[in-house]
Amino acid sequence: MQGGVDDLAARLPNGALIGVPADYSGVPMALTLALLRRKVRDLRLFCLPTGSLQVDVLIGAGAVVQIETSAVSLGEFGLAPCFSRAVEAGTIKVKDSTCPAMHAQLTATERGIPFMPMRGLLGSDLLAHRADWRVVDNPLQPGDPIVLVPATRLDVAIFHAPLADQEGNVWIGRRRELATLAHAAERSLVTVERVVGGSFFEREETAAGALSSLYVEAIATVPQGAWPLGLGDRYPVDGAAMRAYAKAARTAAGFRTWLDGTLAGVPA
Amino acid sequence: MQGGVDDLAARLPNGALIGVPADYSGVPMALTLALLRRKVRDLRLFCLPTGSLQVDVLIGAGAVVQIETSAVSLGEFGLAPCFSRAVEAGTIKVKDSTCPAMHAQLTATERGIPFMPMRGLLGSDLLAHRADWRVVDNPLQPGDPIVLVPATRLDVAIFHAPLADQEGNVWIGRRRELATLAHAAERSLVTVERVVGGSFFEREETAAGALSSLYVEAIATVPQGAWPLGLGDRYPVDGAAMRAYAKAARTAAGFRTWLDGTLAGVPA
Amino acid sequence: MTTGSSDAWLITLLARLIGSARHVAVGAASPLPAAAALMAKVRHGTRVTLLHSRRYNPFTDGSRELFDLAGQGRIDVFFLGGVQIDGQANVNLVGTGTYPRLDKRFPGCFGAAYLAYVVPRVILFREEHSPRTLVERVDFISAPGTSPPGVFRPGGPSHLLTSLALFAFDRAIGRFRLEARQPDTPIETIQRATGFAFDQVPSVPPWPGPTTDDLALLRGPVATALAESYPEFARRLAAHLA
Amino acid sequence: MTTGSSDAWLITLLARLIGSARHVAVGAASPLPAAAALMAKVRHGTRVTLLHSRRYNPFTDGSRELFDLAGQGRIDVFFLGGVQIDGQANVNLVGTGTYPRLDKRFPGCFGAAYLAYVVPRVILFREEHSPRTLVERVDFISAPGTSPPGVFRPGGPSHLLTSLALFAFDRAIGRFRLEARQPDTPIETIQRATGFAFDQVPSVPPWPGPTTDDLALLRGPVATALAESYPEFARRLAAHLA
Repeated sequence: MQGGVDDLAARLPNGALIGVPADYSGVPMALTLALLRRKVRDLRLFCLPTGSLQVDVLIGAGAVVQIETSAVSLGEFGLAPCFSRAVEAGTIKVKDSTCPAMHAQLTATERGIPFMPMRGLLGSDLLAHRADWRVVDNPLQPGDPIVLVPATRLDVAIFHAPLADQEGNVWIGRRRELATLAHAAERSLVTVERVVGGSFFEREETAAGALSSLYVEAIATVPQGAWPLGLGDRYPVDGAAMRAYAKAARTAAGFRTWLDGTLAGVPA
Repeated sequence: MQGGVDDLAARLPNGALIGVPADYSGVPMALTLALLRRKVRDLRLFCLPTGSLQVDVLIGAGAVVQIETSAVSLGEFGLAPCFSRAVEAGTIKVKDSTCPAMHAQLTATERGIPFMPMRGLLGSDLLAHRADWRVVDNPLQPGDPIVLVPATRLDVAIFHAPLADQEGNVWIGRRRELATLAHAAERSLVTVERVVGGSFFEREETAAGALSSLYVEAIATVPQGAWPLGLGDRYPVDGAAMRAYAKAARTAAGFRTWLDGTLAGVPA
Repeated sequence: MTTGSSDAWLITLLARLIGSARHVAVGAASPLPAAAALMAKVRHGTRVTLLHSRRYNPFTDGSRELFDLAGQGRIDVFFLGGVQIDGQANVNLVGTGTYPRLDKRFPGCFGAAYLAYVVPRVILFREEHSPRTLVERVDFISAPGTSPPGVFRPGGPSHLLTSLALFAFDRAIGRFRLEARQPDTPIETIQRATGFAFDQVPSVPPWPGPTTDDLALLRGPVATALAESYPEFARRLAAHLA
Repeated sequence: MTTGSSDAWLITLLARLIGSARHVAVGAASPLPAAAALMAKVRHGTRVTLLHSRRYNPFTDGSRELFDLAGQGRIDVFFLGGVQIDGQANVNLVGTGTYPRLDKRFPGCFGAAYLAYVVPRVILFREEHSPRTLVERVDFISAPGTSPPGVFRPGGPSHLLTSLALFAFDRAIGRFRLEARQPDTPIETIQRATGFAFDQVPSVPPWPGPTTDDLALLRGPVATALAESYPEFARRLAAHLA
């Protein structure tokens, strides 16, 4: 169940609907680069709930045909240039959403139900452009219109976490949205900073932040696996690297140069 | 915000709809006895998802007018005698349910939605006797009947946990159903084994098992506060005390003797 | 050492029903199903979740995670008992008499009204085999044995094991079929003790007993693993088989 | 030391809008609202949740807990920006041009299409005050300013603050009312810079500046608390006010 990051990348098929975390959750950047090394294509991305550098790079590399998200940005480093460019050129399909709808669609899958009701949304242009969302009259209190969003079952969830244990359990701490991601996915591929001995379930304190191995198909150890993004209290975002990316990716050619350099610099 | 268990009991009004945890979650037995000392009455109980000794004692004392639950039992110590007796005599109203519906009704409140869809239930006599559950045709896929259960907002949640910190955050570990209980309640009254210094939010490891003070109205420190029930890995159930209860409560008179003795033995 | 409906025999039969399932979950106060699940774990690597265990409990989203997991299709086998079970595999966990004013109230449905629909193979297990427990028609349907077409129901009852008989449940026709009998029990005894009509295979065979290998597993790794949740039972089992 | 639309002035104005709310939540990349919220915390004991902070973030159910909390009615004030804001308080966070083939794509709606409905007081804050940002009609409605009767909407926009003007939003009529102006900015300038029509109070007053007490709070406890999430900004603020 443990292998290298390229073994993990090999398990993710072209065309998959993949769930990816927000920039504060543990973004598997090393795995993302491994996917690009193996020239992954036709991905459909589902962001929980927003997309980060990872999404921008995958889109810039031409590996994405569709994205469902409440936003894509580089956070304090500005707009996501490849994402904006692709939308403006019409080369990817965007299913625009809002954060709680991204959560709710995975919750529905997590709970084994076909839809979740959701407040808000009525009268927004988001709703106007989503054929898969439905407005119904609240059956328990007629005269109360409410939106239903459908269950989304992911083919694969990918994320980066601080620790795994020897049983293959993953420590996610209070980043519980990663549990939702894993619960709603057929399979989960996870990178971690390191593997520790024993089992998180041996102590209640560590069990509280664990995700059971039953949801995890494979794990690879990649120190600094979220770089240049940060990882919780482990390491901060690499501002210089992010600024360099934001600048380079302003043009398609600049992005390509960045990508080639970055892939060349990563040990295969 | 910190007081004695009787201060906590004074905050819980007669007639309240109160949420109570299952026997494995941290049952506030000391607080329950304090409620009986102050002669609480007309309670409506909502069990997440099952009722334990606590429920049986409250019913035996005549403090309960209604209970919504998926079950009430003493676990390995047998049936809940006061509960069974009250149902057979028709002196309390029971809204019979099933575990995931108990969770779903609080989830709906937690998420700010008026109902949750739920699989199962169709064709059961549970459904036949629940006027507040509704069968609808799945609006996203007609020809698929599905049950909707309503949001339940609790007046008060009460539970017992291992620790609180000095900011009033409560450590619940992996007993996340206690978070659902607190989220779905207007107010939460919590007893803990002890209070520790600092804040659980200072370290990611302890933050992962914390419930924020924003949900907690008041806390009382009560060592062995779940006794004679157990508390996680802290202490086991007191089998002798449970067997004594199960035997005494076989009759109404026996229960009354047990209760009088127990209340007299508890420092007021 | 062990008789045809002793714990060791019943555990072994339950373990055969589990087969090489990926994931078995077992509720509280179910030492025999728990032992059978642990036997499958040792033999086939089956994942075992014992609800009231800390060691064999992977849940970190609170007690709803079991139901979520089942809803996701990640639990293959679950066990249910019943105050009453009828010939259509309807299960009653609520009580006897006319609801809501029951003659005899039992704890309640627990998760049955959900799990019996979504878990592919629900094994009904009730040791007492009598007209009181196996009835023509249950007084209260906690979970129906079958559902009409159109109802989302990927799962349901697959077998019923008692101390006297093993039945398979045919969901298409909604009837039990007697598949094996406790070796000392003639079919006529089973018929008299059963409150519902059932089909049967030709010349119903006695059920097989535990093999030497089964007994070794039970005495060894199964009893050891079981001790966390059922210390008394595990001790008795190991002693009995020593 | 500080001018009428400097950070210190805007923070103080935002803090007045927050008043003594019980609980304020502030999204990412919002240093001024975060500072205003922390000012309310120091002054009134307001609970402050900064989404991208670890210290000022009470969430242990993952990032959905903010939305849950808002749905439970436990958040009183939230801040929203906007690529465009129009005279009906419709907010656009998605982009300009004709959706989906936009001329200029921005990040997206984030939580706005939900929070703008359920948080009682949503304060719109956009420093740039120009016909480009304050438009007659947004190109894309991420969240509408008002909803028809019958739509569940306990919340919505209450105010709009820019570097030039403070508007109150009247939900009943769906219009902004100019309540105060940056002291050096005449009303005519505000009218020219605003792409939508609006009402105004009689003789629109200049807005008040920070008091000595406000400035002491900003330099001291607010800058200190802000440093975890916005170290650069906190340093600049404290230095500027020193």
